[in-house]
Amino acid sequence: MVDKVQEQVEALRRLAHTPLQDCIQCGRCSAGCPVAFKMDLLPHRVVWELAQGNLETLLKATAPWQCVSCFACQNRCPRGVSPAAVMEALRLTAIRQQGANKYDAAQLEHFDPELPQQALVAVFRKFNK
Amino acid sequence: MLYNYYPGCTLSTKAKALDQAARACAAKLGFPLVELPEWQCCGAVYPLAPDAIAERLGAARALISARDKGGVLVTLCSACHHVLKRVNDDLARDEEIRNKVNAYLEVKEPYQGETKVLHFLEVLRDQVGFAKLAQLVTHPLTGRKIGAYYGCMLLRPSKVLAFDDPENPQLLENFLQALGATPVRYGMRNECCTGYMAVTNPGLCKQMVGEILRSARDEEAQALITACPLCRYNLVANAAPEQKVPVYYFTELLAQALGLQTEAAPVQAGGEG
Amino acid sequence: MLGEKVTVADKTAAPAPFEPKIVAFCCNWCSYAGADGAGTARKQYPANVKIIRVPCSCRVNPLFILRAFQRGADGVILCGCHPGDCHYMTGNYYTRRRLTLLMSMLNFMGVATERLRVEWVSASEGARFAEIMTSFVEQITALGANVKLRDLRCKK
Amino acid sequence: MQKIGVFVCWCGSNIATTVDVAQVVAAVKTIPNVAFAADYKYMCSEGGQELIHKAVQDYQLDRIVVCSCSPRMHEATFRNCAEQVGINPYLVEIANIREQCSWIIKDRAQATAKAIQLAKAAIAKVRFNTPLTPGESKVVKRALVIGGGIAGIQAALDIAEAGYKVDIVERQPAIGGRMAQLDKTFPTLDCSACILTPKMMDAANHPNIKLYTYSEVEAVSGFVGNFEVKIRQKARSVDAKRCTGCGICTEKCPSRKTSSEFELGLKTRGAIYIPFSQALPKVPVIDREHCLKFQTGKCGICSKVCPAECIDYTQQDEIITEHYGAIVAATGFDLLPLDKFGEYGYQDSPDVITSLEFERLTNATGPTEGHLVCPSTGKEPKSVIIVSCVGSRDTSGRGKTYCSKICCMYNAKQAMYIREKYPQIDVTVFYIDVRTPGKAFDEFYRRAVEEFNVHYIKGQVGKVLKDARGGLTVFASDLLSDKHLMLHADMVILATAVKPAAGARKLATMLTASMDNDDFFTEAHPKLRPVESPTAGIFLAGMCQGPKDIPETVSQAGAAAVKVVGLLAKDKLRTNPCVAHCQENICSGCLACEKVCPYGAITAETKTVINLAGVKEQRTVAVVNQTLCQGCGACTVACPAAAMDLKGFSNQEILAEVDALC
Amino acid sequence: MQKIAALMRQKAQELLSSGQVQQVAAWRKGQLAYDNAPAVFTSPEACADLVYDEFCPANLSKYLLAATKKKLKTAVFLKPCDTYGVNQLLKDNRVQREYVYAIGTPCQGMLDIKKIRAHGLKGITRITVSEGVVQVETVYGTQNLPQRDVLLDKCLQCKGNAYMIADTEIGEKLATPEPRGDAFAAVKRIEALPPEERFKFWQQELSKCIRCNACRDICPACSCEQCIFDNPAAPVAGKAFADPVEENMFHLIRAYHVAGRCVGCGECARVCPQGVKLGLLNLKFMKDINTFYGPYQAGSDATTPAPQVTFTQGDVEPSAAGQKGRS
Repeated sequence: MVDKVQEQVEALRRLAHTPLQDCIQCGRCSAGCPVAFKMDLLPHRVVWELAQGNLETLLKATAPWQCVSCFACQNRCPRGVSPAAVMEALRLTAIRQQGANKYDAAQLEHFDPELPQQALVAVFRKFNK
Repeated sequence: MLYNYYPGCTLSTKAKALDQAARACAAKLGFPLVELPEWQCCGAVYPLAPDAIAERLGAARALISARDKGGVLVTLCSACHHVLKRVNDDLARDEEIRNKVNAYLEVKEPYQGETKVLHFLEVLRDQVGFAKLAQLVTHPLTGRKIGAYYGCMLLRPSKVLAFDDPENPQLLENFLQALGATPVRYGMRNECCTGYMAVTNPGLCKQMVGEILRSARDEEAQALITACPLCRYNLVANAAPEQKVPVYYFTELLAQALGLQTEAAPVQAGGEG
Repeated sequence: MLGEKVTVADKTAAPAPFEPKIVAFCCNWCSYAGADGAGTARKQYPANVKIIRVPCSCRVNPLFILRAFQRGADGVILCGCHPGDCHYMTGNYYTRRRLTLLMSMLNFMGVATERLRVEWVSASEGARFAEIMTSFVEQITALGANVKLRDLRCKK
Repeated sequence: MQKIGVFVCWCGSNIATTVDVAQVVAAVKTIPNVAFAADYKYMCSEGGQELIHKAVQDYQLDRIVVCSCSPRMHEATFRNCAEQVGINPYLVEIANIREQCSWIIKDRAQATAKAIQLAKAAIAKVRFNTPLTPGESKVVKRALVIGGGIAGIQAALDIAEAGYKVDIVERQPAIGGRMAQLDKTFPTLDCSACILTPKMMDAANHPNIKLYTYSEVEAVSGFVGNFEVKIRQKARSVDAKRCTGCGICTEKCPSRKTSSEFELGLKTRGAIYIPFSQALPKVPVIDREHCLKFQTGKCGICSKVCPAECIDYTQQDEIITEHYGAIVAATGFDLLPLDKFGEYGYQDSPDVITSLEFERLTNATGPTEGHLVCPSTGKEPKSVIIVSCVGSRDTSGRGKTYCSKICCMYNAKQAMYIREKYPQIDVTVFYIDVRTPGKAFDEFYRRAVEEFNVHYIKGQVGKVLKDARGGLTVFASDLLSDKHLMLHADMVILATAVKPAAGARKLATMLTASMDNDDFFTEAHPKLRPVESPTAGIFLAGMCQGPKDIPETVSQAGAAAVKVVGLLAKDKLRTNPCVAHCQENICSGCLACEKVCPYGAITAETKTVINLAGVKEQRTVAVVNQTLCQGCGACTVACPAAAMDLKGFSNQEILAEVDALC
Repeated sequence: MQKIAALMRQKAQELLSSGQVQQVAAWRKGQLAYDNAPAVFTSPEACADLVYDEFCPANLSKYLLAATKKKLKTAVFLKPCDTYGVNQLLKDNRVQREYVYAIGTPCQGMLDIKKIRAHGLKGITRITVSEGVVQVETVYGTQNLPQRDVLLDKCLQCKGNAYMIADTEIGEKLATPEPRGDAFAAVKRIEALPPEERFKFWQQELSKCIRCNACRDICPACSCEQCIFDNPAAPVAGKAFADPVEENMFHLIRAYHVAGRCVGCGECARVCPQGVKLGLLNLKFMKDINTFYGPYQAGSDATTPAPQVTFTQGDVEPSAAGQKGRS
């Protein structure tokens, strides 16, 4: 069981592909994040929890679905860490499971016809497998 | 030099204004855009995970096609530009991704990131030059106080995009100045509009757009320009009624200043300020 | 040395992996101190690298380098202070010219110039020293044993 | 026949864990001429040195190889050890089996094999070593201090008090440096000027100290004991000898738009100006770039109003050449430019300031006469946010990788100062860590929290925006309560990273002193020789060596001064005997050597030499001045005939090493 | 040419009889029509044997070494290309100017007897040149050859008819042969080869060497009191050690050693009995020096410092040179 957790943590770290151990927990990522006020687990915490291997906390978090991949966190990080990449790893881990899509295409018809295509493509990339 | 052009999905449909003005201006400015004969959607978002190979192929095909046609690829949409530049960087730097992509596409001559991906604005700045552009302006936008909205994807991550200083960008302000307008600097110009949250979390989107417009209006911007169809959509569709300002694509104002189009039709009804 | 014999390989034994011989000429003021720094920081780099301390990179006669190659070195690396930072003000500028000409000539004679490297490494660049040595050993290992330079002789 | 003794050190476990020292001993014993070999736990210890002494006596050894740590560490130790037992110190070679072997290799077999090879190379070299005797060179009894901040002033005062002449070269028109810009100092909160000004006075009036202000070092040549330095004294356009410092000229100057360097742009000054009120020397200087007289030819008011008639528009830069036995670099620091940190709004709002600017805003002689007001409105702020680590501890390439060291303390100082003088102002400090090692330092910081109610929030600021009400919106994080914050502030103070002063790199090049990648001067040994540069005769004081506060700077300056005094107290220096020498009978006199010598140590002399045919003949040969030669060896390679060789690193010695390693 | 030879004899006799010089370095008639040899004349009478024609290729500048040692004021006849050698020797301090009386001697290109013989000519009795035609008289008859076909290789790279140093000049300057295109064409041809071929080429060339040392003895840049190859303490192992280094790397070291001092006289290649193309190594260094550090011609004066004893802060990096050389 423990091994299974460890394995998943390792897989997450591989997907995130960012130097977690370089983080000094300054909190600049969370400070500058445009959607941080909506997040249950702030970007600095997401990095911390993955570095610690706290899988349960990470998988429970809804923050990855608030993250918009604007890369403000990554760009302002003084240590070259990308919290955005950890968020992506968490999203992918979730949606790569069968039937775990986060966005129901049926909802689409309710949306503004003016919505640019790129928004729809992006949503399907970010929320669905 | 051959300016291969990658319009991307949105510019072919919802953001035709951005596209058409750009083509007309480019021709006038001496760098006619030649659309790649075949291209696919770039995927709109950059695939961050290193194992996401399939998601990189659309961009890779465009890059390889451009490599075979002189090696320059011009983009307009912030999202396309972001994805193409970053995938190109992956192919130049990450051996594993490069090998996988080349193997999958069965490229004759392995692609190693040789194509130079340029944003239309980079061409304006580095090849035409804003000083020259200013000389070519026939209908200057004198007296118009316009704020530039960069958003996120043009600027970040700055090490890969190398577009402008991500925290203190000046390219669009210099561009506006060249057109004769008065650029308005405001703090939120490089913050994200929340992009595709327009679909999944419009509430969040409205809140953020509110912040951006407040910041712009505080500095007395009478209109905004952007390079991204999604930014423009959000700034218009998700703006509170009392905050609305006209939002143009930068190419529309460029066309206007060059006398190619008498007036840019803002998505937003009503005159400026 | 005199009377050195060529040992005939024991054919029954498995062939030993190629272990290149690398000579590094290091300036006392920069790269030698950098190597000390690498050691102090416990930065690992291959044992193949053997350092000869010189007071300045400009003390290294190109003929030392040729001699090393002839004696069987598979790679030679010369490290000096960054141009402009020479402890003796100008030494590395002369080194740069001397080695440029040597490098070009070796290339002209069809000898792999990858076997000879010149790097500027400061005393504070311990980690970089280790990185450079590691990459040089990797490069030379990939090139294999140095046959050409040893055999660039009048008699074929 | 030579008898070589080989001594293999364990260095406790440092070497012995990875290198099989017994195997090294066994291997070297089989080498011809090795008459003795042994290992010992700590070769540098008294016991180890006794072992060497005894072996030398018992086995009549005449050469010594020590396999131990880097020669940069203990070569001198073992040379002394050899000398005590009658072996010329230059018949000692060190094989570096610690830094180059046991510390970089994990595999025991590999490490041992390499250690043996390094020992063999050292043995091969020592065979060719020759006894060398150091020469002597004279010591010029005068020191130069470069930089007139607190570090330079203190070093100069200490040297002068010991009875030696010392010159200070200061780039600015007055001495005082950064400390003169500060308002209060931690951890005592005493006034910076009150403690600095007396020292400035002492320096300016000391009979042994000469000030060259508005001056820069232009060129340095020579070496320890006798440096020749060219100093450019820039034209002040004012006759300093006659000027009384009345200041009438500075008041009447019609050009007033130049921003004051001393006031960090928070105030303007005239084209003729005295940088600050307590400036020493109190002599104005004309900034020719902004002076109407120089730019347009019209004006000349300062000349008309000067009661002492000392304005001189024709003054020229002057080059002074002086000799010094020792040089102290005390060039201080600048702040990291904030142009890459746009998110903090420094470029957009005048109310976002650096900590140094804050010092001027609270200083009684500053632009606001000490009233803390927002530069944009001139009104007192209601809330102030201090951001630590701006550009420090940043490995992303945007800032500096190091901790700037002083910020945590001055943040507390500034916060406390505000709360003490303006209790109605709310002060919040955002921090990553609060680092307060130092006497009474943590207590000081805690006072800020406990007595003065400064809010310390573990977290950082991500963005500062100007808002419509003329204030600032600050986006931040509170890591301990896991919250994203949006705060309002009237003033934001950025604790900006320090960096070595501009021009330090250029100076280091002139001094041939080494620098690290951040352009801080490197010390000869980080622990044991912290105030000396690896270049003999160059000493370091203050921020130019690394971030440090005033007490540390003053101690380092004092330490550097003692080192200088120790050097100047000697009449002669033992010179490095590892110098070039010319074998005159094969010198062809082409003088390629002379052309590459950076010290002018080689001259052509017409001499009678016995040529190779055994015939006496008169011809031109190169002759090396053994005192001037510093032993780089450039000449040895330039010499086509190998007539020029370097003692201690001779062709034969190096080739023996090459052969042993290949 | 005969007129010039007569003027030379006259000048030599004058100089010797007036005591202005103590010896004259020139050429003496050999046994055959084409084997003139360098000679030193010490009396006006002996000068009767002084000759000059198209078979006087030897650069006499190196004779000045001995003249300086002996402190004998020496007149030396120098063809335009030989004057570079004298300057180099002066720069290297190997020759004292006070012992030199340099006489500029016109030249229209020296002939290569091997090339003449290659036309199948035997029993040669007399060779004269006029208007670009070489008339070869043999016991079997007379044959005319175009001069350009039988010039020495080094004359095809002629540097022109200007004297870099001359105390006086003999007669009128002659038109020297037009240089054959790019001086570095041969170097460029080798550079263009793949590395393996370059290596093979040099292995073949250098295998011919018999280590007779003629190349170093003739060279005006090789003037050391003692050659490093003869010095056991030098960074190359001396002969005493019988080390392979010396033998294997001789040519590389020789060329490296004269780089920046080689005047490009081509004498080394001319005197090589094995026909090793060793001039190419010297030319390669000259080309590199020109490319990396700007145009430089050793021997054009006696003062400009050699490229190896100067530098600029922006010099090319060695790594770049390894690449550039490839082009």
